Amino acid sequence: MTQADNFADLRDLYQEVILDHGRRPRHARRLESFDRNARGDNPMCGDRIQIWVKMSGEKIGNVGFEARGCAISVASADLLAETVQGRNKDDTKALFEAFCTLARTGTCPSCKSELIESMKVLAPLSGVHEFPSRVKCATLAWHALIAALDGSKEVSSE
Amino acid sequence: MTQADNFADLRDLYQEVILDHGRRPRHARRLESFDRNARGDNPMCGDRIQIWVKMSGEKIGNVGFEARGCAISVASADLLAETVQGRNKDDTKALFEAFCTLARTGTCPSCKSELIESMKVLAPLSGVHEFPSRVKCATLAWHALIAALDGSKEVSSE
Amino acid sequence: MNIMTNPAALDVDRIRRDFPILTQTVRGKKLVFLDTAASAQKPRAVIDAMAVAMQTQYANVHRGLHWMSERTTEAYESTRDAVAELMNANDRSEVVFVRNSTEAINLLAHSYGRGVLKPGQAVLISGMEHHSNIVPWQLLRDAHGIELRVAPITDAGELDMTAFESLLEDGKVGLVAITHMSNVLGSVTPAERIVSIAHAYGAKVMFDGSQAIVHRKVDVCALGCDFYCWTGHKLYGPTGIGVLWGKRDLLERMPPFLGGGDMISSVTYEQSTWAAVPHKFEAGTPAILEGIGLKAAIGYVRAIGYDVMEAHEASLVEHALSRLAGMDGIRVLGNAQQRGGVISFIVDKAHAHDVATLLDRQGIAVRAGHHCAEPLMHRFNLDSTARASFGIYTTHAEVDALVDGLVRVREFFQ
Amino acid sequence: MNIMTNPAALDVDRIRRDFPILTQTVRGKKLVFLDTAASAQKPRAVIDAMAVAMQTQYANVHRGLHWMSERTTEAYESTRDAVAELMNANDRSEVVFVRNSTEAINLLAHSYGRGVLKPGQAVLISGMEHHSNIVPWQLLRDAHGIELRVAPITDAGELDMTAFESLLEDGKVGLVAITHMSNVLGSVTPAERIVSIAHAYGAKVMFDGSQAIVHRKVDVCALGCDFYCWTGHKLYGPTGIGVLWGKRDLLERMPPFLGGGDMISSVTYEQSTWAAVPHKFEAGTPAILEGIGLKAAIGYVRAIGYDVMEAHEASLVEHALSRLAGMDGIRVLGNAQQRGGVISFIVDKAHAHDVATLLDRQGIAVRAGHHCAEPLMHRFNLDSTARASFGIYTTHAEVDALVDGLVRVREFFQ
Ligand SMILES: Cc1ncc(COP(=O)(O)O)c(C=O)c1O
Ligand SMILES: Cc1ncc(COP(=O)(O)O)c(C=O)c1O
Repeated sequence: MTQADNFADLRDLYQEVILDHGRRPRHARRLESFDRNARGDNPMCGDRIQIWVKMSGEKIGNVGFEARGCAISVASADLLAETVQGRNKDDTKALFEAFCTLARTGTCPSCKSELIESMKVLAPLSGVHEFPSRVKCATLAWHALIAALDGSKEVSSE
Repeated sequence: MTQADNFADLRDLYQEVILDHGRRPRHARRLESFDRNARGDNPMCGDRIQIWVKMSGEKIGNVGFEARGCAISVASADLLAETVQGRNKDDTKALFEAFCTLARTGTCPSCKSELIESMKVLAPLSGVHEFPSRVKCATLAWHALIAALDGSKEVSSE
Repeated sequence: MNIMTNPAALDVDRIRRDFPILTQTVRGKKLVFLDTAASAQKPRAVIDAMAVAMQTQYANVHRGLHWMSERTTEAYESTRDAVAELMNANDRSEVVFVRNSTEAINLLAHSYGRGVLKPGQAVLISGMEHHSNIVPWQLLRDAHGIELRVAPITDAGELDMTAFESLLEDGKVGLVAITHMSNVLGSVTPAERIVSIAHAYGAKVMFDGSQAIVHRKVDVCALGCDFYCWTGHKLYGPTGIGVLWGKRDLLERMPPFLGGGDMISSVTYEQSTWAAVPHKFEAGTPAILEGIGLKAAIGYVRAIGYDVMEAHEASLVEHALSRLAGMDGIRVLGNAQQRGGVISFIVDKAHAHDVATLLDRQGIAVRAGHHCAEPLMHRFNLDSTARASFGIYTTHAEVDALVDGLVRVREFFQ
Repeated sequence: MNIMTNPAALDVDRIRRDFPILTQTVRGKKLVFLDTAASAQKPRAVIDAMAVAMQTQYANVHRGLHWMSERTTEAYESTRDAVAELMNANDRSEVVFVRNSTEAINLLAHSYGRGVLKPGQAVLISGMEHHSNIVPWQLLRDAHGIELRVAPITDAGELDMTAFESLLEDGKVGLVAITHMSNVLGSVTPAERIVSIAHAYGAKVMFDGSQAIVHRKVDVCALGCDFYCWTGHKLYGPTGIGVLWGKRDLLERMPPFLGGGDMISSVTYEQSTWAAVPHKFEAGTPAILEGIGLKAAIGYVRAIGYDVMEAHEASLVEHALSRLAGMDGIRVLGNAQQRGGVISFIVDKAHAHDVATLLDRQGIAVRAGHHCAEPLMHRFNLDSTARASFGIYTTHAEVDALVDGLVRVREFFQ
């Protein structure tokens, strides 16, 4: 293999945006002040995420996280933070559902129109659907976020 | 099938002498007075035998038994009673070993000459070697007898 | 796929072609295999599924991030869906894989028995249980102070429902553990009534369905029971795999049984936490190939259909009972109203073992002994019986062969 | 049969032809299967043995008086002889069949732990155990007041023998339960020394040989240990069967674990009595087909010979370690003097899961995660590693493919 190797075969899962967010997450920090928080564990592989949420009224103001895990899980947490700002709980759950469908199947044909923009941001993660064992990496942060919004402290994705 | 059926195919195991001793055992009785006794169980099939031994000096004087079991086990107990009279413990054990070989393999090539006569009496049981699960039926009484001579009260043939 | 349209007319010849072993000869005679209740023969679908997995698609499951492991995990886990569907379970997570019925009942006796039941409570079994549904409860009784009660059965080999109910009346019974079909008498127990009476007195119900699921459609929702177990090798599947189904909330309340890999959430020396059900109960590398084989067996059985199988067996049983009834010196044990394809009998002047051996000499395989049900034998003052049991591949001609064989046995022993 | 005369020169190409799965492609690439420590692939001998049994010679064992049952019993029970011979056990009755190593250790924890050890005594494990050799002892500790001690390991991934001995000094340790070879580090523990020290302090020793027996000749008499367990699917055999070997007098002192058919001598409601060892520990219909498959696996392995296998693996490990040592940003975990064909490593800037997935994309199957050894991960301040493991069918070219694959992973994650 050489520098000229363009990694086309590896890019179906690890698109540039994932590598970038995985390497340099924008939101990987514990929030000083927050209203909700939760922890997510994936016992099968040892991934762990902590998530903090600052609300602004009924809506999500800001999200920060600390993750111990693979590029997929870190990038997914980071993209989550970028797409949930300004959403209320129901909106967030709708996006969560849509994202889970995307991660499991590669597409989300029945996505509500108001989610389309966010789903475009999340789309680079759609490649995980070919790697069933990595779907949980992509959804762990989301499970933790929903747990935080629901007032649970812990969630285990199995 | 008809009365003319000569049962040749069934006689390899159930020779006439076995059917006869199985049906009308000569020694199937509890001894009034005895020196040794023991019980043998075959838990796999539920066979059970009790055996009583009256010694005459160092030698076996008389043997009686009560058996709950199949024709093979009853016939074997009865033939045992016929062949061990007058033997001391060591002789009986030698006969026991020879009989076990016969039951397992169908022959006993290295039988000591002083056993030959008794082995002829026991020979009708040699057919069990073709039916491995029935070998224990044939040897149960013998195990019980040896246990009785050794002073154990119970033996389980498995 | 439904092979038949007329449920009464299973195409047995066609079925038999799916079971390669049935063309074997035994002691020079055509094999007449009437020991299916002990373990069923395997159709080609099962044999192939296991062989193909080993040839093309195998790795350890659950933890692999690589293709072989992911595909094998999918194949193995899809058996859980197939089982849930077969039993009409609400949720695939209610399906726990075990080695066999025996392990299922031991799991329950350990985890529910020691973890949920309290000393002073009782477990109620019946007078026609397999040792597998007696001994685990004795061990529980002796270790944990749980009383063991036994509901008697009638001379017809049916559960005595009045006695059954009265044993529940003091409210101490926490669990009824009872067979859904006797492996000796063939009697099918009145499962819905058992459940409604037990529940009325606050007891949970586990059915030992080892025999029942081979002969009857089992719908755990319709039965309303709390646990149900069975064993793969009797349902035309491989050895080494069985099922404990349990209601999810009950499984969640139960502590784990075996500890190890796959059943944990996290492990430190101080403390470990458990995975969610069903994995909490599945420690170590599971019976992967056997799971794959079991799925094929379930698919095979469902393609034939329980209605067809039941009708076929009913007609075999009717035929056998009427022919045996016409024979001198043969007595069939029990005559329950509801019964499956298992018939125990004794022969005058011939011990059951001799009967079995003489039949075997003619190529006919029946079982003889206490059938792992000694207390039931004692109930009928017996030590052993001979037992013929039928499967989907059993023919009327084989029943006739049994009867002919028994005529010879009778003659032989005069 | 001994395939080779020169132990260093296993004919891998010839071996590979015995494993049909190795010709598969994965994601369009040739399969490079480096996950054998999780579960090994199956040679045709095993696949055929199981299929042929199902096609020609199958029935339930131990209780049948008919031909099929007798022949199947012989086939199944002859596996016990094969295992006894493989391990150089004194007596076939010392071989107990279980589902896997996990069940073997749980059996021991229940039966020896609750039945023989007394509250206040301790069990000593090491810092490099699989969860299967941790959690059962935790459950014992919590239920029965047995202390759990952990002997630390060194940075090289070897057992700290000084610390080990000092943990035995107060004489409270009744049982040392320790791996014979780490599934993460590949380290082989000094079994004879462990036994002689433990015995000097009055402790019995069980080895978890799940990995060791795949790579080394195991001779329980020479080791002098008291119990030894392993799992069939890692030794090229089927899933669903494993072995607990124990010294006969110890097994005889242990109460039964699971209750049910086959493990009893007699059953009444008041009291049951137990069969002799090993049957006392084998309740219910055993893994018959798996036993038959395991015998084929043992035959296969013995025909190649442990000396040949060990030499082959040593040369693979040497090659892999030297190539990995030459790579920037790759760190191998542990460097024990004595090691088998298992290598764990971490890659700079790339999480182990990403490494595994990127390798998988190139057809290379490695494992990534905590390998059911979380406490060991913590010992090295890690959450996960990638792990490549070798079998008799692994080639040097596959090791090179791994290294090339890792070069790409490194580049990909810069
Ligand atoms: C060292 C060790 N112990 C125990 C086990 C458990 O084996 P099994 O899952 O077959 O019970 C394994 C394999 O997973 C292992 O590598
Ligand atoms: C009614 C009943 N229960 C339990 C069992 C035990 O099944 P297994 O031996 O597969 O555990 C059997 C079969 O032997 C059975 O017929």
